[in-house]
Amino acid sequence: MDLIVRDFPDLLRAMGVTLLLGVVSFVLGCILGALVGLARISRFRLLKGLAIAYVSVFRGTPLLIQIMLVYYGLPQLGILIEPIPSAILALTLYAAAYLSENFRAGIIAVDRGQWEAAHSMGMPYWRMLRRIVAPQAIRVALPPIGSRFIALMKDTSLASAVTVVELTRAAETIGSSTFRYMEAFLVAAAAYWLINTALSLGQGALERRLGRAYA
Amino acid sequence: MDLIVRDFPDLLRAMGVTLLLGVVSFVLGCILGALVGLARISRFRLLKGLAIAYVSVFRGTPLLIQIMLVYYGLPQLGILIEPIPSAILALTLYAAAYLSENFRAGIIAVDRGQWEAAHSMGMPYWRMLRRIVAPQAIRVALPPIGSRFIALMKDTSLASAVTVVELTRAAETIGSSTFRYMEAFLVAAAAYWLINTALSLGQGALERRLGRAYA
Amino acid sequence: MNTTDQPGTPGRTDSPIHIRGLQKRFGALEVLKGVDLTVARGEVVVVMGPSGSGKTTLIRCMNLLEEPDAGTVAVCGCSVECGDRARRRERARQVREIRHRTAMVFQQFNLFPHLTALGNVAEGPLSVRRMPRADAEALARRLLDRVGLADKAAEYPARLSGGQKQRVAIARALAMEPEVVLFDEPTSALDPELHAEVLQVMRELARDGMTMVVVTHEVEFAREVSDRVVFMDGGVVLEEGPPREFLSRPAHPRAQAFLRLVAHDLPEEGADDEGPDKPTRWERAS
Amino acid sequence: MNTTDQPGTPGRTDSPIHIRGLQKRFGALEVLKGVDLTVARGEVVVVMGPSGSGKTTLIRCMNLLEEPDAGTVAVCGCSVECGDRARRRERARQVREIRHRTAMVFQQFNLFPHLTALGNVAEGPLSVRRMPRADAEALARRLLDRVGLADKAAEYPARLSGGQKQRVAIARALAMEPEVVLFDEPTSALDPELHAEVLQVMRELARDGMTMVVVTHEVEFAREVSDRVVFMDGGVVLEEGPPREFLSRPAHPRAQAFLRLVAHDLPEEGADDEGPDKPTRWERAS
Amino acid sequence: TGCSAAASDSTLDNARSKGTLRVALTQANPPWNFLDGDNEPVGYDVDVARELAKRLGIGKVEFVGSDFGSFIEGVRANRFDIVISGQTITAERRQQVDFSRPYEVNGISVFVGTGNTSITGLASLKGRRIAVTEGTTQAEYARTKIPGARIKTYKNATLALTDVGQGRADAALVSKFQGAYLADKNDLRVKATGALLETEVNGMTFRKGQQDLKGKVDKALNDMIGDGTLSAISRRWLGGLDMAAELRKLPAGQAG
Ligand SMILES: Nc1ncnc2c1ncn2[C@@H]1O[C@H](COP(=O)(O)OP(=O)(O)OP(=O)(O)O)[C@@H](O)[C@H]1O
Ligand SMILES: Nc1ncnc2c1ncn2[C@@H]1O[C@H](COP(=O)(O)OP(=O)(O)OP(=O)(O)O)[C@@H](O)[C@H]1O
Ligand SMILES: [Mg+2]
Ligand SMILES: [Mg+2]
Repeated sequence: MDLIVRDFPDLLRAMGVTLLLGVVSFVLGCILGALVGLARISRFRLLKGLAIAYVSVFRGTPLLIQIMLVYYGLPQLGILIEPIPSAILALTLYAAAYLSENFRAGIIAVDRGQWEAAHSMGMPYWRMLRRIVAPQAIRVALPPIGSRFIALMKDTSLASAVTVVELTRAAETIGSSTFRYMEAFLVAAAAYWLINTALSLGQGALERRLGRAYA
Repeated sequence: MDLIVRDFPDLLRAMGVTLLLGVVSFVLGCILGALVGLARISRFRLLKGLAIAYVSVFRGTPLLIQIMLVYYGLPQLGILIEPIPSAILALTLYAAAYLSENFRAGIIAVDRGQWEAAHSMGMPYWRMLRRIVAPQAIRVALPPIGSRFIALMKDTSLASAVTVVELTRAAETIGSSTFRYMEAFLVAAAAYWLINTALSLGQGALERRLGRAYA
Repeated sequence: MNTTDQPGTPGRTDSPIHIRGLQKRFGALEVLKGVDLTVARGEVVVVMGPSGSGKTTLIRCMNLLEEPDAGTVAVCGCSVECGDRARRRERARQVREIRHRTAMVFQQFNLFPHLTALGNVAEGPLSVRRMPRADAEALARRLLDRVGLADKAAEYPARLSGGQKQRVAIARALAMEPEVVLFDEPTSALDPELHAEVLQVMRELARDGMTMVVVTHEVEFAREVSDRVVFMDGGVVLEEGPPREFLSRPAHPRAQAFLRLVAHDLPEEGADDEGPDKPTRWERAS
Repeated sequence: MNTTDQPGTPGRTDSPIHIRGLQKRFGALEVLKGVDLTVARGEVVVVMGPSGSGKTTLIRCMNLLEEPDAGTVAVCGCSVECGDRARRRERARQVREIRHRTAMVFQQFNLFPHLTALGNVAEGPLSVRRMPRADAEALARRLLDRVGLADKAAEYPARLSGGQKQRVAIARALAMEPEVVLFDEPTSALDPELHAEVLQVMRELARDGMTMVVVTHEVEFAREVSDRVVFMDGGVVLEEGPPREFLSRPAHPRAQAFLRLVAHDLPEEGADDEGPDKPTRWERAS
Repeated sequence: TGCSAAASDSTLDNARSKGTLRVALTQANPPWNFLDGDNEPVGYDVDVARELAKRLGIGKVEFVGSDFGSFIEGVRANRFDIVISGQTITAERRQQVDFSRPYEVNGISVFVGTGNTSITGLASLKGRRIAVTEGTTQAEYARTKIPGARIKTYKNATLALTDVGQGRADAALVSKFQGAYLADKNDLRVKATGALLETEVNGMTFRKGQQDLKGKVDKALNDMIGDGTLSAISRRWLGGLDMAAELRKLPAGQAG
């Protein structure tokens, strides 16, 4: 384990990168996912069709390909993106496809009477979404969104394919320079596990908090 | 697109590998997952605890690390596994952790009266599981299991990290030798999308078939 | 609030609700087949009729929760010509105006479950009328007091009884300071012992001069509080008149049959008959 | 089937069911407080009693779906000393033996929804008795014919009425060729108009000499078909006797009160009273 | 700052004004370039890079860890200024990027497990499992020159040689120096066999059209060859080899 002590600062830095990737893509993915989810239930055929296609494509193809497409493929079109932004872009697009379905399910679960009560007050559409529909939808959508956050945290490991030195890449580098892959990967795995267990606990607490009004 | 024509045989072979990885790990993952799911609802504390720990660890850490741990880490313990078996092993362990939760939910959803009716006949435990509980549990578990199969099909792309030449690795190779990443990855993505769309359709048909008795 | 200074439709005078030739269909089903109805300022109109006769649809057309197919709906000075798809912008503005000037109380309350009683009542002032929070909450407290629920301000709807919920819903409606309040069977989702507290609040509201359209089968309420009873059947207004006259001597045979059912059951267990199975009974009787 | 040639418990003779000092608790709740009951071969015993008196628990102890805490349960020649945790192996063998020789019919039918009527009836012979498929299906067809459902062999439970479901469940029980059939309120989940068809099948079974223990409140059935009525209350057998005597002149006041409720309602709308709200009524009455 | 819209289009000017030269390398190809015990990049390429920066008048070198799969796109995308990681000069790559004059020559050896006697050279590689580093010229070489090769690609040579040592690949195509260094240092059970497959001439790469940079780099390299600096560096890392001498032996066409 002296290996770990020596490489601790590197691992810590890499863990920072992992958290950065996960948190930033999750936040952006939630925003994009909410928009796609709304488009998915929109009355406008075109918007709805686009949302369906988006979800089908981004959920139907591997994240690894999406990441590499962004990093290696886009420069062919003259779009050059740094490794970390590339990874964040791909992770965001991928997560948003899943999150949009969670948001959609949450919104659909809100009773029609809630929309009608808000409408009958003359509340504008966006304000109604924000103040009436969203708080109720989020409660239903929270468990699957939490699972997605955890999945996303693990998905950040694929950023290693485009030279981002996050936890997995760091473990790989340490492993291949010391020939102690086992220890290096186990330490990285433990770090992910801790992050995800903490997220699970946080999610549970949040669910209880949001459920308070309904007790 | 001449690129595609030239490399078509390679891509086809790679697609075969992808399908092989996905199908074999899915089948093995279902078997292991069912066992873990049963352990999870067992009365034996130890068995139950082990199942919970298994699920937590394999769901809480990235598949990429698990694959690399098997391929690069296990030789340190004298366990040397070829790339494709390594990938299948890791994919199976990973998928089983998720599938066990689906099976468990399916089993729990079977009415207690069904167990009692079978018990009252004096049906042995395993025969009851197979003939009475499983057919009903599977119906409930099918939608999430189908989603997991699709996720697994995409997860096979990570086998590229341990030198398996499946679709993603093939696309990367073609891309890096021709500098036409865009086309190569798009073709691979399309192949995954087709596989997954076919799986989705098959799942829908199967769900309808299993639902027949309940119509 | 009383800024009805827009160029009025001819012959409309000052009536806050003025409906002419209203038609509405759902697919093949013609639900409203040309309804005319005018409600004067301060008037309380009770709408009765068998299930499926279109009562709910009619009052939902008044604040355009349903989009009518044809006819004119003029509410609080805003006149909407229906079935005319052009001028979306203008139409949307008018619909918003109408909804600001009316308020609706629903059978299922439709309180916002994530907000406290106070939050529910303050929501309209805050997010539609854009009042400062302090003012909105002061208003909400006054209104909760008015419906007798000052002490429940901090409760979430899940912890209120049905009657308390409906009273909060009425307070929420009043918080919009509407010219008209529309009620759709406000007591029929309630256990019988809770009807009285809601009807009492409505009675006080009527006494204060509020213009009200109330779909209900509460015969006592209609008799004592309303100025006029409108009887609907099959998508038209079949008969209307002062409550005492209509309730004791309805002219139309179908109204007679309907009243026999509703009024007869009232003394012993009428409450039960406001439940969801009443319509079936009527259907059987007709 | 009648191989009761095991070394019998002293004093047990040939009675297929012989229970002594049966006790069962769920946590703090003592449900059975020492029940003795012997059922002779070919006898039909009806068990009655208010809700919560332990009837269901009693018959579930007979085939060890519930594990009793103390007492002796000797069923079809297998004797189980309860409360004795040792010798798991031996115990498991005995429990299996008892379950092979008895069959149970449940209030909620508990048909296997993924199997046709034929599949349901054939399941026991196939997977417990390990009959060849052809024989199992021939047997199943004969039994479906016996309960009047020969034409429904290929239907799934979802497409059968409640009465048909329960008749399939009885056929399924008979397919195990049991020495005893245990019924737990076999008609009380059914609409009243469907009771008769199930009771008719049970009547024929009794006539054919089957040993039966039936938890039911069907007073007519008890009077006409049963050999003995057992009245339970508070976890003990309070009274038992021939049906005609017990049903017309119960000795114990609680049995009198219970019968007033059950039997009284029978002529007019007794059916309704077999519904789930009956127990509550009894509780109120007692 | 996703897209790299620098103030000037001149890589050299930008590097000089920032005082930093961004150098990409694998950091996993000893002895050319790798991480030492303190996780600092070291090796032949690293020393050359530092010397080069000094001669270009740039105070600091920022080493960027990347891999062969990413070098070309990375330098085109201006993710770094220059790749100094033993890239072989090929016509295909020349279409994408510009090369400096050669600064190292390398020989590709076939490495096999220590117990392996059946593989003796190119001819006996037919149909075998060949380990290569992804994106290198050896990968392309194996694909085109070895019939029926089952190519296995790795992120770096260490991983490739390890697998050969463990028997999960039959042979690896790796730089002679690198293979020898790794085998020795890590007790990998591999050995070089047969003749050198080919001699590779390696250069540094940078974005196309950077004439000022190319001129300054080439001049600096020529100076380093002339004044013995390069020889000193190579002796230190490559077991006493004089790289300047090797470079002088190149035929005129390849000398750049
Ligand atoms: N959104 C809708 N889509 C289709 N049909 C509808 C819709 N809303 C109402 N209907 C139908 O229109 C008819 C009139 O409905 P409405 O709710 O106005 O009746 P009502 O008089 O309020 O009856 P009740 O006393 O049962 O509330 C009914 O047959 C109803 O099924
Ligand atoms: N598995 C269990 N866990 C805890 N309590 C139980 C359980 N099963 C039964 N009980 C309790 O034991 C008591 C007796 O139950 P039982 O079902 O035997 O009554 P019963 O006479 O069949 O009543 P009913 O006429 O309502 O079916 C009841 O209070 C019941 O709530
Ligand atoms: Mg209505
Ligand atoms: Mg019971």
